[in-house]
Amino acid sequence: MPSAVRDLELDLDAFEGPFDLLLTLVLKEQLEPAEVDIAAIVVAFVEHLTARERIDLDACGEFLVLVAALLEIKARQLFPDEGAELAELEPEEAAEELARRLAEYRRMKEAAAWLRERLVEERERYFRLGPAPLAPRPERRLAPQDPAALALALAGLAAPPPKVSLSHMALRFPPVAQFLERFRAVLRRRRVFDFDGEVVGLSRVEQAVAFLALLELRKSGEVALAQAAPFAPIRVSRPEKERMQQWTVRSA
Amino acid sequence: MDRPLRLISREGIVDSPIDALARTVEALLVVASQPLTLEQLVDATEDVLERVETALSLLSERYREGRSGIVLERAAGGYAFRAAREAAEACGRLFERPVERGLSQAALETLAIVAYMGPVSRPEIARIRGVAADSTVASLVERGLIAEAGREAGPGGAVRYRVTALFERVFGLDSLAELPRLDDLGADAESLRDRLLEVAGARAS
Amino acid sequence: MDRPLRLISREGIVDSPIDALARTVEALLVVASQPLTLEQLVDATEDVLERVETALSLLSERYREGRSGIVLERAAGGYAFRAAREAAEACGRLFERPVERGLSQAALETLAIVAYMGPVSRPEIARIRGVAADSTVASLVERGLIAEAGREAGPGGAVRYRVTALFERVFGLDSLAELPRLDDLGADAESLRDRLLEVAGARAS
Repeated sequence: MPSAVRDLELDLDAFEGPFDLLLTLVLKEQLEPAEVDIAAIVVAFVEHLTARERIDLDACGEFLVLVAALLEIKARQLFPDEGAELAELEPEEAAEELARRLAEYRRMKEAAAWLRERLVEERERYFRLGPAPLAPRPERRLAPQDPAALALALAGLAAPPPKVSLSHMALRFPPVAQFLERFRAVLRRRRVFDFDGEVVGLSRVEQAVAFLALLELRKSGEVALAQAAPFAPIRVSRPEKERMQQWTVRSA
Repeated sequence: MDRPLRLISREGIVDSPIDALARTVEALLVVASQPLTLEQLVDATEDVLERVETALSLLSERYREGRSGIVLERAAGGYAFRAAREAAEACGRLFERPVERGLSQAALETLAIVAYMGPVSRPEIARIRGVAADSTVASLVERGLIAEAGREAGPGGAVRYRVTALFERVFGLDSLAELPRLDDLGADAESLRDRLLEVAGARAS
Repeated sequence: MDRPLRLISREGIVDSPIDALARTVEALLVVASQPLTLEQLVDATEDVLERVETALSLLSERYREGRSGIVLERAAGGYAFRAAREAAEACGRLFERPVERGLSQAALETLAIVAYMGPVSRPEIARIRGVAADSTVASLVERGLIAEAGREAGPGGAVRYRVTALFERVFGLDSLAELPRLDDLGADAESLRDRLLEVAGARAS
């Protein structure tokens, strides 16, 4: 069945091809999520929808799950641990905060580049690390100390750290590779299986990733897919002659 | 008269008091394990600041590139001896560079953050870099490039770090004030902010 | 002609190959933290033994008592620079550290852990503090405030540490029983340990 989401053709700066391939490449860490213009994907999808006679609710749902996943990955890469904090800000404040942090990181990257150059310039400078061979060994003396400082130090170590919200970490992505292996293993045992039967009980996100793995296997010609009717179970079998799709990836 | 001769005491040449002081400063510098500040030199020699400065300028004339294998340099806010650059190859055959060898990109970014923003905690470093900083920080501490500098205020505060004198020395800095200013990148934040607001506005309309 | 001048390269004075070699040897000696053997010097300079020996004799003429604050010494089968005897007093003042008024946060926390929970190993200290303990423990051992006290049970068990008599003296304690009580943190070392490890776990997550 052609899917309005999977086959959504994209033409972005960093990528050209169908949406599902983009997701696959991101999950396999072959494409930097930071490079992906998500707003452009949304625009492409909305245009795609309006070109059709009726609203495909299934496609909308699938798209939402997948694009949310993509956003999550991108956000997590850019601002780990910060989702909850930013969510409490007004949009303008959040934009300002985001911009400030991006600029800060970029500055630190430039500073790191300067330090690297400096190391190269300074590599001809050798100096002694540590004490001279025949130098006297100094003795360090300490003034009388208050034992209460020890108790205070331990009390500090026993104080619970401030709470960090982990709510934004709720979405966890199992690696695509995990499902690739799983489906290959099933196909070694059986010639045909139902996709739905294999992913029953998994979360929406896990199902989405499993589905990406399936598409990946079809692309590489390792499986053949068939569906008797819309909404019927997807049958996965060992491959016959399958049409290889022509996709291109443009580097950023 | 050639200046270095003034440092040499022997029969026939008058050993001026400043030469004796310069010899003492030489001695201090050759046994010190870190650059010595002017103040430390004044204290150890029990002499006056101006005379110690004169002695140092005599020594930097004698111990300079091209003239001597030992070079007097300003580093980390003090004075120290190092090998002349012409001897770098020979030094490379005998000495490792355990401090800076194999510094990763992650390590350099972390160093930059600690140098510019220190004292700074591991969670803050992680927030800026976007990845956990634990192993990178541990490796920089082990190399002696950064060191603990207390904890953040409040209960359960995280350990904070600063760069060390060794960092300044390895990167050839007399002080952190010699790090390049990054102010000019402030304009960047402006334009990014405008772009984000534009996107937010487009979405709302 | 005065010998030291032969080491000085500048306009008007010919820089003989042996002078260049002597400068390289100088450089190697000023970087070394151990005496260097003749063999090491030959290897590093990639020169021949006789010439390195000649360079060394030039250097021992230049760097000798009464003439220079830096003295070339044959020691423990190798060559090394040391301070001239005339600078002994100044060196003594440099290395005689002023009495330190306080301890760093890292040292204080580590001492507290060892005092209340000792004997305790480095990995355990690191777990509780949430940062590597190597350099802090090494420095406390060097200062005589903590000492080794056996190993953890089992093969390859980590070295454990306890506080020393010097520690008790510095903190004005007749025995560890006089340490301030920590009633609200745990009744005994065991429950204290559990509490600290629990908090450390929460901090790390």
